[in-house]
Amino acid sequence: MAELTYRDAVAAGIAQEMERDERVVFLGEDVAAAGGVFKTTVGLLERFGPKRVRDCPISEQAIVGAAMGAAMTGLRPIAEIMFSDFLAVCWDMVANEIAKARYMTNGQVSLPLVIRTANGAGSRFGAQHSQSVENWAMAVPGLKVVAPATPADVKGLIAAAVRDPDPVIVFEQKSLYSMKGEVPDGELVDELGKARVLRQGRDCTIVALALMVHRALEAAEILEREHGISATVVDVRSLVPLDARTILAEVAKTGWLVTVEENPRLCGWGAEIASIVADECFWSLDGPIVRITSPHVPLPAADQLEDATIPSVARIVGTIRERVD
Amino acid sequence: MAELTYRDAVAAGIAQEMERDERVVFLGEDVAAAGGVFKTTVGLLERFGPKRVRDCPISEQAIVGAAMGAAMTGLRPIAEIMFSDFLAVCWDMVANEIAKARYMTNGQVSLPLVIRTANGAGSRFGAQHSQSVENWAMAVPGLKVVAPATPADVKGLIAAAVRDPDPVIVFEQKSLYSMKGEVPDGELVDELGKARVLRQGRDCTIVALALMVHRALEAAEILEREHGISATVVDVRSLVPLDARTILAEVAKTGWLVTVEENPRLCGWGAEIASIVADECFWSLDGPIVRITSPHVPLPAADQLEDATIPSVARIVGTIRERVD
Amino acid sequence: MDTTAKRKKAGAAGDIGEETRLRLYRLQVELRYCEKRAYDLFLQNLIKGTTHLSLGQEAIAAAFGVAMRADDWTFCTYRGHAHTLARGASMTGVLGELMGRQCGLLGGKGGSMHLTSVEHGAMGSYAIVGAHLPVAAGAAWSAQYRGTGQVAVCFFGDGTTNIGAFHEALNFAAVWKLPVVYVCENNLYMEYTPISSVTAVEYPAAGRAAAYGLEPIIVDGNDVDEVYRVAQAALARARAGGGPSLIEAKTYRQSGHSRADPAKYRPEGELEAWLARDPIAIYRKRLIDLGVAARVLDEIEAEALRKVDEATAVARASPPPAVDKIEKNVWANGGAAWRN
Amino acid sequence: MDTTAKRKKAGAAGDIGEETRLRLYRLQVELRYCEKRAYDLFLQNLIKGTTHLSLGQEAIAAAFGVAMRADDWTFCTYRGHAHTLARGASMTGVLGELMGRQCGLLGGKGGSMHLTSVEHGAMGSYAIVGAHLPVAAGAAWSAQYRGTGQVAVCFFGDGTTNIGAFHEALNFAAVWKLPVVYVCENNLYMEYTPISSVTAVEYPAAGRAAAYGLEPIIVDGNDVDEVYRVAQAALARARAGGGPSLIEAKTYRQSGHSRADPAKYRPEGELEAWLARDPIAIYRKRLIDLGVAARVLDEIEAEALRKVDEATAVARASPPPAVDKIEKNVWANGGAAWRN
Ligand SMILES: Cc1ncc(C[n+]2csc(CCOP(=O)(O)OP(=O)(O)O)c2C)c(N)n1
Ligand SMILES: Cc1ncc(C[n+]2csc(CCOP(=O)(O)OP(=O)(O)O)c2C)c(N)n1
Ligand SMILES: [Mg+2]
Ligand SMILES: [Mg+2]
Repeated sequence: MAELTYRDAVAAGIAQEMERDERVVFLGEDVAAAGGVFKTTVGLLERFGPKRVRDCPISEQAIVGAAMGAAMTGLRPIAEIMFSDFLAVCWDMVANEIAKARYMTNGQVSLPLVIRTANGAGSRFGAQHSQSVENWAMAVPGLKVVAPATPADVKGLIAAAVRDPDPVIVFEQKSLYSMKGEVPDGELVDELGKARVLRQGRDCTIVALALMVHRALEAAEILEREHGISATVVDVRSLVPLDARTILAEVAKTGWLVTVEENPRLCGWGAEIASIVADECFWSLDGPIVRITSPHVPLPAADQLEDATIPSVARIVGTIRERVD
Repeated sequence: MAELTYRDAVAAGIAQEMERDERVVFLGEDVAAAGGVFKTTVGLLERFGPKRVRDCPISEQAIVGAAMGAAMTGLRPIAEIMFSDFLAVCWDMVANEIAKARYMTNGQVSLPLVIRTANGAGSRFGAQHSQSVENWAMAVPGLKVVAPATPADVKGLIAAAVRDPDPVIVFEQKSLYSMKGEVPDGELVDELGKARVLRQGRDCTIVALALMVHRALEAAEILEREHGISATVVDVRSLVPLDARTILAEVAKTGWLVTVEENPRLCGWGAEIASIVADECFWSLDGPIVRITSPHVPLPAADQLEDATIPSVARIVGTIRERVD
Repeated sequence: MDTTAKRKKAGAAGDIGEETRLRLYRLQVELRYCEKRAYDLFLQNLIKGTTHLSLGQEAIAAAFGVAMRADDWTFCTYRGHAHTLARGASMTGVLGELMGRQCGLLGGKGGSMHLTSVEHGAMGSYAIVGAHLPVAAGAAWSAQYRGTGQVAVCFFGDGTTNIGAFHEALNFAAVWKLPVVYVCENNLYMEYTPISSVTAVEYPAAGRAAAYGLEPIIVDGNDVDEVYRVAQAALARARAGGGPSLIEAKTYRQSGHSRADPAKYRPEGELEAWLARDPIAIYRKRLIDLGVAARVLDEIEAEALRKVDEATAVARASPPPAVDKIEKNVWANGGAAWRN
Repeated sequence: MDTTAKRKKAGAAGDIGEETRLRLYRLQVELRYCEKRAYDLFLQNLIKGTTHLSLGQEAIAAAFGVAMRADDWTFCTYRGHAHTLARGASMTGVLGELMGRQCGLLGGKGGSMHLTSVEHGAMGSYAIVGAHLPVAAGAAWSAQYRGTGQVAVCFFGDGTTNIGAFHEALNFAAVWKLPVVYVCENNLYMEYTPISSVTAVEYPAAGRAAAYGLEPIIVDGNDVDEVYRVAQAALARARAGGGPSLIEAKTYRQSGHSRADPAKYRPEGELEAWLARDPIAIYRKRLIDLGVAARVLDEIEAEALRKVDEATAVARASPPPAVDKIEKNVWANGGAAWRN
């Protein structure tokens, strides 16, 4: 076991797969010579050379489109979209082309490609560089979507994404890049579609993603210690495929569901999970489903405002105390 | 009262507003000389002239971006995006610029603009020309979103959208363009944010949008006549602002919620409404919340496949018979 | 036979041999007949969706179809029946797809705007304007990376030159010196709007070539020999590592934009003038001038018609796709499950 | 005083009068000092977000700021402090926004990348590359439609010329003959990547002008007089109905891309060579050569520093925005309600 930052674990995951498979190529803006604006790809150029690690013009449609064309003709590209907000400038390539090609061609076309992108708030960058848009991707049939919360998960899920025969978007949470954690030595390959139960409680089930997983865990400790409320915490990890079974089982045990989402409220992944639980787990529910999200506003830039916008530990604790009996 | 097609009601709504206010201008592809590919804008060029009704190159980013720039400097543009699927090629302009400008500038910038677009299935056009993507827009803070189901509604809601000081996306349902309906004579201006209860029942509340409203109504008739199940039908009409109060009140009366969505399942507007109901109306629910949606797949082209993909009257009837007691 | 001398002349009249010329003729005729059949089937309500015909533009698809190597790749648009067939995709598969039948190239899933036949290098028809230009660049990158000598050829219309993806793809391909040939079929119109009314330069593609460090190349798109020569040169250049080309082929869409369009916006006389320059009529005359016997060409036409008739019959007899196909092939595992 | 003769010479040395020249000097100095202050505040951890400084590029913002009419509009990027100040926006408002204070131009909502002051015609700073080019075209359309004679000026970087929105906006503006001036500040780099390594032409903007039927215009972006002349011509042309211009101003970013960037990727000697061509140093020398007394310039500098100091003090004293502002100003009614 080595201790790595989330940032270094990203590079380690990419390197592991490039080492293993010559078809894996990597492209993006400022990723090669500069090692990425978040320093998540430092060393890849030196290690794998300029044929496999390529700097691109500011042309997100070309980057993602080229990844698509390369994937359908035998390569396994990893494309970086610097900030997840910029998925909007290539959304047609992602949502209309990549997501649909296999289906429309009745399976003739395979797209084993990965789009990695830095998601979420916390850097005081304002509304166009801080969004959590994993639900944009989740809403489009044909895309697989993961959002790892730890260094080990980001390495393992990147590797799983590269090996997957379908297009996968990996949402790396910006606010976690400098987080440290244990990462097993040697080859690490995770599995898409598996949630993880991080903590078992009796009174409610908190379902969270990425940064919110850590806040949920902290909140659960406080709830237990200070308020005698015992909470299960589930890290969703993979939105598509979704490990609905694990979530339903954990909610059934506690009778309460609380989702914690960094994204603005409307049509977030929490809504989808809430609707699944309200259908399939209805008779086990002891009370209303509670969603804790950012308010439905663009994200403000100033530190105090940004901090007060996305769900804090205090807000999670407060909401659960108030809403869950 | 005159009987108009939905298609003609669109033109009537635009014309009413252009007549009233010189600042209203209209732009899009093939909209002027040709009257639009769906013939929704026939006659506007002749009536208002080439200065106000403008054909554009195939440049959706420029079209929507120009609408934004014009709106912030005193005009009230209406931009047409031919098929709602093409919102993907200008998604940055819509989701990152237009939606956020007022907020980011702390209210300095006003964007009184309308984007009209043809949404949904039924034309056998395949996966890139048939999507229902109103939930893409609903997920973005700063956009108002309506989806009218009748000729009168489309005229009145377009007028309301033009007069609204905020950006509004009007999702016109392609499959309804040739539908006829009564439209009141004279000026017609509807209100954003109002759902409409079309039918009162005792056993369950069906919440639907656009084409699905008509199918829900038909299903409700059959359920009543043939199966003794009495359903309320609510036409959501406006996703943002959302008339949550009406929906909650109607669900509280029947104790069951069924949403009917043409969109693929994940993160649809039905999920959001389900999550609101599962929170605020939980104690009035008599059973699980049921969502009837298209399966989470890109839309197939062949007629039999397309018809079997989006929710049919039979599927609504069958699902409600099976799920609602 | 006394035609031998004439035949030699046919071969010698240019760099294109007679055998190739007859292939070019046959292919054009097949494309034409198949498009006409699609139109008839639509009138008979056997095609339910839309169709975008290439009537009048066949020379371009045909010339590239003949010039390309079997393992090269084609990327085309919703107006892609001809380009797909020109690579050898089955006519039954094409007509079947248009009719939404099980035998369709895409099993009815894609429809007329998404024809694809990967086994023939027809890597998809793309219905959102401009999207396939970056994708073609990506395929070319893959060929370059693997050193296979394959070339990606990407067809699109004049209207497509005004969308952002065009610009990004051209710059990207030029900077990476990718083996891709971009072919703009300038048929004077986007859907119903004349391209000249929405474009800042006279030649929508060639007028932009310099912006990507490329030579402007303009070719008469109704002269299949000319297109063939230009295609050969561009393909050779790409294969030799010389990077991308951008070709503007001037042509005309003899029908409306799509099945719903009567094309009333065309100025009087325009259609007639272009019909007089119909690529197939021109070529038939040229071949005869070069000494090819009329009955040889008649026979080719008859064979093409038979082929279309046969394909129509097979496609019509094919059942509609089973509805259980709806939840198939979203993922590589054949299914559509998004949860457990 | 014996400087009168020299002064006349200063005015006569070109088409630019001394008063204007002193305005150009003053503005550049103010922009420079304010940017330097932003850097200092960042080092003191008083600026929490990011900053993208225009150090070395001030001549361009200053020249346009002086050349524009008060009711013209500016559209700029995340690297927009200078462009916003050059229109007259308050320095307190700018520094306050960078520090996330209540007195900020955007009340802390937008941050350094979105500076806007509508009352000064500074219509926004846009942080997604390319997005504001179509928006500027739209403002120009509004001016054209209403016949106001206003012009939209849109600043962006060399890297921006490779994104789709650039292409769409330029074509659109050219076809509609819109009164918009597009100004590409070619500072040689996108973030960290040299523009030459990702662009198919030598001049990222000027090399594309012909693709939109426009004249290529290249100007020394470090010579404020030159930029001022080019700006005047382009503004006059736009106002007279002559349509858009695309100007490429060659310049250099003396600092890193953003606060986090030490700019180690620059080849040795490059920075030094450009520092020797610093626009403010050059201009000071020129003004002195033209007979302006050094103490006049010293005084301008001292005043600029006082202004920056005062603005800093006021901004530092301003409280952080109240958290109840989070749910304000999503909508025109001042609120954020998405439901009843
Ligand atoms: C992004 C986008 N915008 C608009 C359309 C609608 N549309 C389909 S074809 C077409 C015209 C395309 O013109 P051109 O590129 O000249 O090709 P042609 O149809 O003439 O072959 C338009 C506007 C689309 N499919 N995609
Ligand atoms: C669509 C998009 N892609 C990438 C970025 C990240 N990014 C911010 S600034 C920048 C470089 C821009 O270069 P240039 O246009 O030359 O402007 P400069 O920063 O040099 O002023 C990049 C890639 C972005 N903001 N938007
Ligand atoms: Mg065309
Ligand atoms: Mg630059």
